[in-house]
Amino acid sequence: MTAAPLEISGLTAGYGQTRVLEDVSFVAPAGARLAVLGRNGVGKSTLLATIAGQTRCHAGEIKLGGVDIVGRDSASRAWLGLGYVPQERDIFPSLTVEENLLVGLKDRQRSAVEEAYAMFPRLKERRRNRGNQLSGGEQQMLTTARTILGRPSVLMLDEPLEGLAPVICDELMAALMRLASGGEMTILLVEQRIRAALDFADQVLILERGRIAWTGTPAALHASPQTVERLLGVAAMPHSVA
Amino acid sequence: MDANHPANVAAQIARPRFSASADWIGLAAIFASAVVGYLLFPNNLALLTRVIGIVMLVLSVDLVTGFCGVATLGHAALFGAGAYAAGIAAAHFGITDPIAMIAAGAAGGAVAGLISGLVVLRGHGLGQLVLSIAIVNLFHEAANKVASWTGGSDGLTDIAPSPLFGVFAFDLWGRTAYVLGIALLVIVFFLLQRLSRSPFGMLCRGIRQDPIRVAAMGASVRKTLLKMYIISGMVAGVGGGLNAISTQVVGLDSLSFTLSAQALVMLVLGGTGSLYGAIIGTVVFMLFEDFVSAANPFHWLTIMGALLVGVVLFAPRGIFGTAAQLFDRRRRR
Amino acid sequence: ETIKVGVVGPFSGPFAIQGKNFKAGIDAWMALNGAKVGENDVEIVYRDLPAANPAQAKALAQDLVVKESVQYLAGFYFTPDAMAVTPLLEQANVPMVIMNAATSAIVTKSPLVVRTSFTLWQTSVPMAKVATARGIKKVITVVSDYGPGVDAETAFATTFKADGGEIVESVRMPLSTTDFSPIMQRVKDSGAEAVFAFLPSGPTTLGFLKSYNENGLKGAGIQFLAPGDLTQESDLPALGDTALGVTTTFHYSVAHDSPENKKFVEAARAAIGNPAELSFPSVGAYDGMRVIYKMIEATGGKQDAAKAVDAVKGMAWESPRGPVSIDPESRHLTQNIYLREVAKAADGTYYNKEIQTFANMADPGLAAAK
Amino acid sequence: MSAVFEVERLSKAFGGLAVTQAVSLAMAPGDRVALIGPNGAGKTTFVNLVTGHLKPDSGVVRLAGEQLNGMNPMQRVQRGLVRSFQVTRLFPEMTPREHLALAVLQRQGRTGRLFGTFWSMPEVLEEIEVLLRTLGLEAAADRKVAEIAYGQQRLLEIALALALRPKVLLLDEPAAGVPQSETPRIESALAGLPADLAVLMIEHDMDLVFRFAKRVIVLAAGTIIFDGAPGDVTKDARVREAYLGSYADDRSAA
Amino acid sequence: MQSVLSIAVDALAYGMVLFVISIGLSMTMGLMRVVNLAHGAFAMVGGYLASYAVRDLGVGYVAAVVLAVAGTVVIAAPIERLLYRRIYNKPELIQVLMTIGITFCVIGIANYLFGPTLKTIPLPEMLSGPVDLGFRSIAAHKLFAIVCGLAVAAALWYLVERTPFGVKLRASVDNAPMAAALGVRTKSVYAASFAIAVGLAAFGGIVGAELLPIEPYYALRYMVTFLVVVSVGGAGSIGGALLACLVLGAVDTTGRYLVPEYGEFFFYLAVIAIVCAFPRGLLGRA
Ligand SMILES: Nc1ncnc2c1ncn2[C@@H]1O[C@H](COP(=O)(O)OP(=O)(O)OP(=O)(O)O)[C@@H](O)[C@H]1O
Ligand SMILES: Nc1ncnc2c1ncn2[C@@H]1O[C@H](COP(=O)(O)OP(=O)(O)OP(=O)(O)O)[C@@H](O)[C@H]1O
Ligand SMILES: [Mg+2]
Ligand SMILES: [Mg+2]
Repeated sequence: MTAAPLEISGLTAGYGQTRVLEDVSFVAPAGARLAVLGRNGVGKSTLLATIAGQTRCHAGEIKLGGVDIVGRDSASRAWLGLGYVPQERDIFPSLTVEENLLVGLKDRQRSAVEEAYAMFPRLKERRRNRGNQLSGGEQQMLTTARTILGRPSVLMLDEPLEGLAPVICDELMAALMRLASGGEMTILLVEQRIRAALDFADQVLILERGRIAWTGTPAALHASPQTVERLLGVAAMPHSVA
Repeated sequence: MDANHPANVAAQIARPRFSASADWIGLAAIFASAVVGYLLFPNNLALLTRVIGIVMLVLSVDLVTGFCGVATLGHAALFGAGAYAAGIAAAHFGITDPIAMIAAGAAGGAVAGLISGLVVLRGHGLGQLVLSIAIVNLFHEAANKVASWTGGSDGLTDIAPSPLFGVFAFDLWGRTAYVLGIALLVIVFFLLQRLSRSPFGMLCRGIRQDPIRVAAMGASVRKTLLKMYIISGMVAGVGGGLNAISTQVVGLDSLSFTLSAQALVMLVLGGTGSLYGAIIGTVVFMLFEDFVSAANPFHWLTIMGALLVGVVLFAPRGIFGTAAQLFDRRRRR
Repeated sequence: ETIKVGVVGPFSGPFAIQGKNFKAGIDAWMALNGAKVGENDVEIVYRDLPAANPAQAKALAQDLVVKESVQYLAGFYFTPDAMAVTPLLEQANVPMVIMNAATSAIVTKSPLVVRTSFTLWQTSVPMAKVATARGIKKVITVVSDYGPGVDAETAFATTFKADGGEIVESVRMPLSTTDFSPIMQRVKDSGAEAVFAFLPSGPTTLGFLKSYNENGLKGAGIQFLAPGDLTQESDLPALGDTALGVTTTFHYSVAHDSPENKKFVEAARAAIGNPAELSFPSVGAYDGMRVIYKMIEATGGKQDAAKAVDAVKGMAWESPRGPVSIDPESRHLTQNIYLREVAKAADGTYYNKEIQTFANMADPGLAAAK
Repeated sequence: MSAVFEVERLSKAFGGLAVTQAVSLAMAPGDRVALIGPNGAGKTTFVNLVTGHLKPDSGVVRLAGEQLNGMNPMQRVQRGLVRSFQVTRLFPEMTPREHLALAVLQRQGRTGRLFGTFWSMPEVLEEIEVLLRTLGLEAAADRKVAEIAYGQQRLLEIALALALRPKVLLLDEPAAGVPQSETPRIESALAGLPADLAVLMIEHDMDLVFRFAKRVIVLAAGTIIFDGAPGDVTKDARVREAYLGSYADDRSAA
Repeated sequence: MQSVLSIAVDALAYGMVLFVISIGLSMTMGLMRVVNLAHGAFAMVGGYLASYAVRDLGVGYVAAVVLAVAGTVVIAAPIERLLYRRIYNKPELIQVLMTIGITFCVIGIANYLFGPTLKTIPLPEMLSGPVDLGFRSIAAHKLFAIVCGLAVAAALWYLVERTPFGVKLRASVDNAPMAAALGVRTKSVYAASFAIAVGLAAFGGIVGAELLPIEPYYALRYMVTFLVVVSVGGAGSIGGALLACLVLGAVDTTGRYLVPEYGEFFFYLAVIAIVCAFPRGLLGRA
């Protein structure tokens, strides 16, 4: 059997002396759609950043397609198939939209940027604008599209819906769903909009003060409002359309 | 209800890390090192007095660079203006009372600070740096041109300060100048400590971190910085005045780009944004320079360079900044 | 007993070559005359002052006097540095021997100052005489805009005008000038027959002389007159053919033909290491040491500045540069000034060939100041 | 109706792109307006034009009858027009308490003082405390902003705006990045705003918009395509197509 | 009229020499965001190597230029690896401290190895004579500098704006962690562009040696001028640097011709005027 795209075990990480993540372990099988939820500041972003190699990992193992990547730098992790969309809209402000996309291509043909334009037509209109001239939502589209262009096997998104218009949210979630359902891509989604996240995910992981406090399916979570109340602090689960 | 009474609220909030006692400890430390310097190196007082003068310059750079984030390679303009103001007062107007000369220096520095500020604050980032270079070079040229007032490149001589309080003469051993310098330093330091805690100081630190945010709070970035520039000019001017008194000559070098650059290097060496950093950086740089250049007058520059590189590698926040960080870390454990 | 002599000069920095020459001159003297005067050992304490910085000069001098207990101060390449130290001398009871700083007024600042170098008046005035003698009527002066440059300009212009010449224009250029083409253009447009120039020796002289050639001034027959700083021996290898034929007036050429100089050059070249680096500050230092030795001898090693200075007033000797004497009144050196021309020696090196002598020049600058 | 805030035919183009096209609106004290619209519709640009961070090509902005054109952002803030930023702009090395102290002191015109500290000003400390409590920032009050979670930074951003006690408050996506569990805090903070304050909020979180706004303005491609009651906005075909998408269905279904 | 033309020619030549030397600095400061005060030191190293190659090894001029540029890059590579790599993305003032330290060391070493005297780079026959322009003659090496300047400008522009390498470089500078997360090997990109910048410095040092002669203090003496030119143009902008060099060259040359005693004043007043009018430099990136 081939190794799972992403396997985390005993991960402990943080900033300087302070520990943010404690002993986090989980496995994401191929084509999985994993939603990571949790209250403000529990370490969701830190989890993704550590996997991406941007925050120091104190202990534990991160395996990407069976390869331990803890000692590697971010660039090699990217070439091994990891894609990361950070929370803070890290576009390249002085590059044009098109150049921003080119950076994400890795060694793909230049013409592949059309895929990004197909996903977000808005970007095509603004292709010659510099990153810092984009609206907040356009920047969000750009970061997401740029990473997807690199065809990662594991795609991690940190609040990709922030600042996007509802229509665009729908389209983005649909596009992500398509990517995952092909089985080529495993998606790890951190999202504040619980409903959107649950509609999308096939597995849910809830963090509480740096530890995994709950795992299960969206359906199981729907069935347990007290878990939601306790771990996510949302009184009533907004109901799903699905 | 009672808990919400202003006085009670204030009492409930833990005061921050700093406290008045730390300030006093700092002042006492300066005073103590001054006494130690006097006792250990009674024959080096001229050098030590010069160090004090430059400390004022570096403190003044710290005010605009460390606190406000305005990079400058032209701060000697303020220092030199102070030195020339004090020197000209003595040489051309017969104002030889040392205290009056210091006052003239502070005033000269403040005016130069105002002029520099008006120009430098029009730029951003690198532009600022270049404007400051332009200013100091213009000052330098101007001083060179009006040789009848400044002595041009031969230097302004005939500065003969009268005894301090009519009693203590400025002699060969430089004791009077040293004591005067220490007294001035302690006063200036005390005032600057206050300043850095004050609402104004806080606003300045805010400007360094994000001027747009400061403007969005309704505060005027330009006015604030200009005010700081004037204060900074006074501090540098006091240093320049002290220098004029203790050496009794003012040369064009006191208005030079080189001195400006050195001052910045000393500041970064010690650690920006902290008054202690400015003092430590200057003292370390100048004493080290004096030591190695006496030990090997021919090749000391290489050693000096290695020191700077070493500091960046091993103490990237400057000597004081890094020490403070280590201390902080240890205490937190 | 050991008698210490404190020497302040530029031993690092852009002027390090001049400091090196100080040291070579001193070393040469000690090599030829020993490190002992009578019973007393002489020890030199060097202090580096890379650029003009009076405050630091004073701090260094104080440090030398108070901590190192030197009995003599010497060296001083730049005028402001020397000026800053003069107020100390009396109280410190220390004479000061100036080995280079070239502004006339220094000796008036304290009776304890003796100079064994030269002044710009001394070297520039003869050039005006040369110009008049060559039948030149119109001269443009081009000098660096700082003390020595202004001195050179004034000295030349005063003398030249007194002799009936005309200064068509006086150009002062910033010290930082690197591109001299526009200045040469101006010289050309001025209609002068000759240009009198002064720049501090160093990197810019190369560009200046090159511009003079490249802009066709040489070709147009505009003569080039300058004090010897422009063709300092240490710059000649770099100047190369550019400088060939340039005439300057100066107090010392390394190629001066005398047994005294041969002896000196040999010793000084050994001291400096690279023979091409030897030039005029070394001779000021060498003669300065002679004066200091005489002072030590006269005081028997006791610290007595006034007596020491008195002892050398009127002192005369054969220096490597030629016969010299110390003027008892001004304590400045009376010496020969030579008109020289840059020539190429048989071995391919360049040197300043002396072609005319102005004997026994005192400092005209002091006279002019009165 | 006396408008505290009026915008008349405000226009701005970047190169060839007309981002704001003759936008006019008026707000009365106490208004609660949401400005929504597709990404890139020109909402942030509109705020920037109003606050003086961008210079309009034409048009007039008035605050309490006073024309603001030509004033810089600082002067506008001093007159009571305060904004929050879409991407947080804070002082990374200062604590939330210091941020608020600065804002409060600035409002009181005391930031020019060279001596004394806010720690010895009980009334300032108390005001800060109240603000911190309102937004649930007490725990983070004395940590450097660089070290607190993004969501808390967003809350501080709002607290700062409140500390200036504005007449008109412009909030650019105040809830973006704030977890749903925390949005009630923002809502309660907004609900607790002085009744005479006029608030314009840009937000993509429709739940928040509908709970907060008494009036919704929809901007698309630089022009206002809808201005009316929240109840009507989901019924507008253009708005549904350009912006709301499935949300409108949800809501009508609910 | 004659002299106006003549001044114009001088101004152009001077400006282009400045440009050739400064453009590498514009690249490090604007694109790599490193305030590299050691730029002059590398230019000087290039000059020394070229001088050594021509005078002591007897190599031809062109070969010497190639050797010297390559040699400087080789010398700089370990410095980049050990020292510069620690200061990318650090605060500017830290960069200033480090690069001034490096400059001091280079000066000290050059002084020790080559002595404090001037070093010239003998020009080949073709470049050493004057060239007649009709209304006046100009030194051939100045024309050469003009040509070199234009060639460098064009090549660099193409590299930065039109090639994938340029995009990666600019991305790494804007946001290194993010670029790395997208698979850009930022360290290699930085090393390569640093090598290019150093090579340009060395090349400029050699080509400009006629105007700015090589000696140990070269490294500091002209640094201010380079810094001014780069900032007035707008760091990182090739066109800006070119424009700045031409404008400042013209101001400087004209001032020096008309009112030499106030030459400095005009130069710095022009700098102040330009920076006040264009706070981010003539063509600066925001
Ligand atoms: N650079 C940093 N240095 C120190 N501490 C940090 C840093 N960044 C984050 N933290 C701390 O780490 C903890 C987790 O932060 P993280 O950003 O991972 O939370 P999060 O779950 O993503 O929260 P949010 O929902 O607000 O985005 C927080 O308590 C935060 O204060
Ligand atoms: N300086 C600029 N130069 C050129 N175009 C710009 C500039 N600033 C903004 N734009 C463009 O103007 C349009 C409007 O931007 P704005 O930021 O106002 O959008 P927005 O409505 O706030 O969108 P979002 O909801 O995504 O934040 C965008 O398409 C943007 O690319
Ligand atoms: Mg997060
Ligand atoms: Mg927006």
